[in-house]
Amino acid sequence: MQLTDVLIVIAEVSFVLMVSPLLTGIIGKAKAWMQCRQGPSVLQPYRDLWKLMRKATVASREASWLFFVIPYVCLGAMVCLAVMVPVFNAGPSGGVGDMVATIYVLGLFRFMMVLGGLEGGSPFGGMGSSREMMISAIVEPTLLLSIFSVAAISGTTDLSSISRFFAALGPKGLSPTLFLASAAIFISLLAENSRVPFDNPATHLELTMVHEGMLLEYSGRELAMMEMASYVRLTMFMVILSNVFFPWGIALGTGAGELLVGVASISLKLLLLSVSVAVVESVMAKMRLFRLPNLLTVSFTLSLLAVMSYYIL
Amino acid sequence: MSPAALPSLMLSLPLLGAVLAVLLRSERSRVYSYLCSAASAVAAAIWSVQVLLEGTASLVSDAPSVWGEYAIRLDPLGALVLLITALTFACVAMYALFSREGVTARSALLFNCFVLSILLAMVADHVLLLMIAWEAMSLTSFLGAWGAREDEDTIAGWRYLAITHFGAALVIAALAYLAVSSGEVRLSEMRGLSALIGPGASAAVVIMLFLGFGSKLGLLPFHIWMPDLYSRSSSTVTALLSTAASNVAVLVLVRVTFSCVGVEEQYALSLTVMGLAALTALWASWQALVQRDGARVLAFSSMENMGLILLTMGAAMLFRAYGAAEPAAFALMAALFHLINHTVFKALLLMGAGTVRRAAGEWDLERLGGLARGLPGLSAVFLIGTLSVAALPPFNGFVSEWAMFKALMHAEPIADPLVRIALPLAIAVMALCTAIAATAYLRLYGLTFLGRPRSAGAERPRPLERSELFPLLPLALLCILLGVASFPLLEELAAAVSPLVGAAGLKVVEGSSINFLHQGGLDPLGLSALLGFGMLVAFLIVRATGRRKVERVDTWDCGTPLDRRTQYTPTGFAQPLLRVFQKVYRPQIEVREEPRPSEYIRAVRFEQRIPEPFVDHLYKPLTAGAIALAMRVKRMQSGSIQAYLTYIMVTLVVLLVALR
Amino acid sequence: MIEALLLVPLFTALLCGLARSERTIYVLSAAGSTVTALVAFPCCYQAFSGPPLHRGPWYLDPLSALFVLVIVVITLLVSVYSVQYLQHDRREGEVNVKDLRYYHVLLHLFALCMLLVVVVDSLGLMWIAVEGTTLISAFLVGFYKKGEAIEASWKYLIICSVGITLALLGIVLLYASSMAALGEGADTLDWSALRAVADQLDPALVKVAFIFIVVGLGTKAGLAPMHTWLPDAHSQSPTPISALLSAVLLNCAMYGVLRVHILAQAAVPGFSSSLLTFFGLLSVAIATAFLLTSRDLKRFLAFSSVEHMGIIALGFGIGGPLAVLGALFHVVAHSLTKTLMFFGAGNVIQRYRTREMREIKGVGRTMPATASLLVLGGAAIAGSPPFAIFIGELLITAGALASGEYLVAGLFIALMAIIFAAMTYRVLGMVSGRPQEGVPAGELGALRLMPMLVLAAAIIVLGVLLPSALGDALGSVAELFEVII
Amino acid sequence: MGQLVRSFAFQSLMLAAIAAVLAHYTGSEHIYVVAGLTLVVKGLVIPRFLIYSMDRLKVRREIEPLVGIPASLLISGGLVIVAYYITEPLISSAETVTRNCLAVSLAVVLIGLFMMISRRKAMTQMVGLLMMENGLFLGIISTTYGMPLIVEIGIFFDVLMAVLIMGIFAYRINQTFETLDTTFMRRLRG
Repeated sequence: MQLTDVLIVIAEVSFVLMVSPLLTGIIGKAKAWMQCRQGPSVLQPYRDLWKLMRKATVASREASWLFFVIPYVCLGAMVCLAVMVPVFNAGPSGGVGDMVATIYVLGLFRFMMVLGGLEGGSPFGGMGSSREMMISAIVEPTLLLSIFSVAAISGTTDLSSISRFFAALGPKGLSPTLFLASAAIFISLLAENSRVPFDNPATHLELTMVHEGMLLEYSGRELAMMEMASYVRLTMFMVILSNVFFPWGIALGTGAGELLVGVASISLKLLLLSVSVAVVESVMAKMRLFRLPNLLTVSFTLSLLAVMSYYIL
Repeated sequence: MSPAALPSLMLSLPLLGAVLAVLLRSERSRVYSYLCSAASAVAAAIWSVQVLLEGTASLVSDAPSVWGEYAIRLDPLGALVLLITALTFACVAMYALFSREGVTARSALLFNCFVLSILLAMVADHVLLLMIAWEAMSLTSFLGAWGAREDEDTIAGWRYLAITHFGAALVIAALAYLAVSSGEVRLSEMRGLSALIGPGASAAVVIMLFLGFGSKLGLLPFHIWMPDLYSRSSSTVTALLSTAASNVAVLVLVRVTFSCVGVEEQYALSLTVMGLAALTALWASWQALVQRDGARVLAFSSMENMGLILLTMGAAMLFRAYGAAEPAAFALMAALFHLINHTVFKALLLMGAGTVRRAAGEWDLERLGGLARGLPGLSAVFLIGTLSVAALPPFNGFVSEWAMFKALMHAEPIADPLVRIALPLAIAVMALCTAIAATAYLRLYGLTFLGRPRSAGAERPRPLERSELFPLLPLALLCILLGVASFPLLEELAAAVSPLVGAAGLKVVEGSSINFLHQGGLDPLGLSALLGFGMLVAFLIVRATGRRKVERVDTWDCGTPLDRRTQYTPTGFAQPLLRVFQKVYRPQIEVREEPRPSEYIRAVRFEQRIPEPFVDHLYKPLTAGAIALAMRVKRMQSGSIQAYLTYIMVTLVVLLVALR
Repeated sequence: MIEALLLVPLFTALLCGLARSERTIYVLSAAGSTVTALVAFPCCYQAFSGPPLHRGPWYLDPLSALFVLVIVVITLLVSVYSVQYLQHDRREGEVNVKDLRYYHVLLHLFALCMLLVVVVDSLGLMWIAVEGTTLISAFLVGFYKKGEAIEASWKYLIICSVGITLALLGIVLLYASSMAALGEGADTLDWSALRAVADQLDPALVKVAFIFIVVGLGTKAGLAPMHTWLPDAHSQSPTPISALLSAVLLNCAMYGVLRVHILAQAAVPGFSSSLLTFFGLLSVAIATAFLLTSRDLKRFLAFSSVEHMGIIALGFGIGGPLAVLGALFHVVAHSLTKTLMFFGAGNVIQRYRTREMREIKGVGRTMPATASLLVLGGAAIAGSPPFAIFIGELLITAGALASGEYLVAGLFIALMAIIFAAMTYRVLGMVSGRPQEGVPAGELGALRLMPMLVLAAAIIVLGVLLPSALGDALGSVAELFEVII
Repeated sequence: MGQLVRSFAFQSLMLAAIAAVLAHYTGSEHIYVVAGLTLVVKGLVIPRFLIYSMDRLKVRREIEPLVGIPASLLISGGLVIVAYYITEPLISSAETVTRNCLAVSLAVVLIGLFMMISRRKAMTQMVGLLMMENGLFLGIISTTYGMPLIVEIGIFFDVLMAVLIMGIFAYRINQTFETLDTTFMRRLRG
């Protein structure tokens, strides 16, 4: 692993860290426009983070030592994920862990966040945690199956190799398997990042909230870290989606030109994905909690179909 | 030093311990007796290391037996499992001593006997010796678990005894058949008997073995004894039962299936095994989610892990059947690696659970909570165990489960597309199990250690002595160690299992990462380093903003003061998934209107019972039928001497007429 | 030598009859049985190692030697155990000194008859001795002169006499079948002589003869469906006698069957063995049903005796080195284990004053030593390693598999599993829980635990190792069945 | 009841006669001894003993049997046929004199057993057993011209003892249950 690779990886990580709040901002802005509102500035997330970082921490009396460790773990896991996943360069970064491993890193994040929700023993925390676990219980198989289908096509689960494979294959690499899998992963993206129709990040209404409920006891810099971590998680999902299924334009070498193209392409894809998320959020309503499993099952079935279609067709 | 020294030491020390436990009645004698078993564990560990270095060791005792000479044998595969198991033994022995769970002469005696039988079963090469050790294991574990000798304990223990004995009967029949048909009494002498006894017979033998050993692993439908026994017996026994006993079972299963019988061309058999294992794992994870008693959660978690291991083994058989030696070897390696990891974290969790029970005097999740503040050390250690069993990086459970997933992803060598589908299905099942089980573990940890105490016992837990935590620490370290630096173990495992499936030396480690056939690798060390690095980054960023003071206030309560009732209960926590999988659980929910405390408040009583379909629809009808039949037969003993004489006459005449 | 073996019990009986005080009776009986054992061992050793001792009417070959050993050992333990058992009855005022004397006289005459059964050569004399055991033990069964006891002994007397009569007819036919071979007026019923010409016996007669004998002696050996007397007699007789009945007497009857089986195998290969297999399986199956349902402790153990007799018959029926060795081993193992169980039951019953297993709770709390021995014995009798009985059952299963009788093996294993469940359920149920009030705690005396300890040690040792002496002995016995081990 | 015993005595006398005839025919003298023993033991001693104990136990008449008289006659006839059917292949090997004796003896044994089954009183069961023994003896002397003498004597002795002991127990039964009807002794079951 040469110096350039290290530099590229660092660049990727910092890129992700920089961009993630922006994406959330963009989604908010896009939604506002579609609802003919002015909406907050796309930089609002940065401002929130900055404000939170400077505030003092108010913690529950019931909270234990774990409460203060969790934010670091979550943010750390996300940074680790940013390293594992190739962002704009399908370089050597994949060596650390393959696509299956990324699922587990996401799992670590979720596990810790849910434990945090249980700290303090507030009813909201418990509610958010239990609902989150219900969603994830079905999302995880979906993700793994989609990965399996992709791995079956490309013959590997190493992310950068997958990107290389599809990038080299170009548009003729598109197969029904791929579409089904990507659809499944898109739904899981909405579910995992607690967007409408699974969750409404905008409200603190207890009937609807999942993600906010878990963060309710956090404040100050801990809250900032958790929020940041969830921003990064959204970004990484988008990155995985785009780089695995439509990796065109990703830099295969380390030439400056390639890298620029890569950055541009990934930014474009991220923008598109955020807008599409915004579209989904504004055309759909939040679902009732116990109708969520149906949607999740749909995504699970999609991923299963993806695998089957590969073997049968 | 003679080659027989270590093994004989390993086997004789527990005997000595047992004798000490019987002879010396004093309190101190227990110390010596537990030290004996710990020492024998150390001897076992040294021996297995020696075997790993110098190759298979085999000893034949001249003690006369009914059937040839007894022989013990330790091959590298056994040595690897034995090594970890022995380390666990040492910790459990220490735990039994420090936790004062095993201070009675009876428990010390039984502990030593149990250890002896497990060690013997693990190294037994002689069929008869294996059977004896195996059954002695069930017997001693039952007696050890049968602590208070109340009637409920007896029923729980009796279920265990009866079911495992039924399993043992199957095992005995299968092994006896192998022995008589091959004319060999030593497992190591039996090689690829399927050629000799034909595919049908070998399939039958393998199925019998799976069911037989499965009865100890909790394979459906033999699992019904597990939860009750685990919740009723001391964690010393369950720690050994769920780790060491399972190891023996899987080890022997692997040896016999792949080496003694050999499973070429057994497609249907492999698929059957996979299906059974998958059902077991699913059922276990579902049940683990809704248990109120931590020990029961852990019981089902053992069942789930064993299900996953057997599932991977089944996949290995499938690969073998299609002649894909290397994927088979990889799958087998993954399964055994998970077995080893399971040993470590399950022992850790069970002993931690026992400690919690003693500290809080409660083990009903509905009455626990908030222990992390009272017992920070225990909560940290238990968290490590929980993360490992939930297969989260960077702990050992994660690595082995990753390997199992990877093992299931090699569908190419399988020709028949319909059979191929089995693998993605297996992956789906495994993923579902993992997710649900993770929820169950999270529920276990979160509602035990976090939140607000739900009972007085949890409010003020008895402070632990350092010695009580000490036995758990080595296991916690092992969890991390096997997670980040498992290459030597993996390479040894790969080398050990390759010959079983006829693969030339399997290569699993590439550079710094576990990588098989260049299909995407995992660098556990790098990954954990990255995690650490990420946390460091976060920490630095935060530090950069200068330190802020932390203010402690009440939990936000929307204005109504919270008490121990106003938080999510374990039942409530499991409710959403319960609703999702309602078809599986079929919970019997009863909501009763209670007298109103005031006319503004409605009081409602909510009761939920999760039925046990296997007990209600399988075991109860069976026993009832058997008893009814027996009652019919019983009428023949009517008490009338004339009737009795009639039996004689009829028998005589019928025989004479029929056989003249 | 053999005469001595027979005379010692006789004299013991006489002396017991003449003795005045309780003490002397106990001492005499214990001493007598000890001497018998001491006399027996060298004879048996000789028989095992060398050619059969054949002097006058006596004939001691390895098979008889094996049974002699069983008889003397069990009798010794029983006479030791009886001491404090009867003392307890004395304290309860159930028996007086006269009964005591009567008991010991009969006990030793009983032992004498059983020894006679196995050491005589002539099948006719053997028959007489068997009938003798019935007549003597009938009094022992009716020892407590209560209604049930008398009912039991009447049934025992009638059913067994009928069986024995049929057996005699069988012997007669056997004799008839030998006349052609031995020539007119050879005038001998000696087994050794018949064995010499076994292959020339008239097949048709031998068949019928064996049917009569297996039904007749099978009645006494407790093979279903002729076993009906057995639970009654076992449950009513004094517990040490129950032990003697089920551990030794049944074996003696089985011994007779085996003698004829050996001849029949030579004359009509396969006929007798298939009959034995049939009766064996039938006995095990029927015993299973009763083990699942019976509630009286001693009847429960009696049915387990039926089961084990069935297993032994099954083993000999299957034949082949493994199964025959297993059956022989099982004879020894069953005698030891069943005696242990009956001793334990005796302690429990005298302590709780009831035989209803549902009323016996918490033995673990009242009499811990007995309880642990009971649990061990229960596990052993249910056929779990590392106890002797398991070895026998395993070898028989292996033998069945080796001779390709998979159906038999499967049935056998299934029944064994059920029996294990039933057995452990009952025993554990008695040991666990809390005793109802009014049951005093504490053991009933060292002399009642000592024999049990000996037996427990023996079955564990036999379960793990096979002492080479016993191994050779069993081997030399097995040679009689034309199997070389 | 007494008639039953008398018929048994008569049967024994017949048996003794057959034995004598056989002894004369074969000229083997120890069958004479057997004949004598039969005459004495079974023809005189045992019937006497039975009558005596019946007087002591005040057993006059057999209450009606479990199986009615005509039915028992039919069954007995059937048993005879069965006996012939069974022994048919065996008789070929025997000699002319004893051609039917084996079948008859087997029939007597079976009928004796059936009598024990079909009657209630303890005494009747004893008599049934004795009848079985008679059948047995017929078998012995007819097929084998007598077993070794020692065995024969032993058997006689045993029979005598058996009868005595059964008498004792019958006495005890009568004391305990105030009846000799064995169908009342059904406390031990299951």
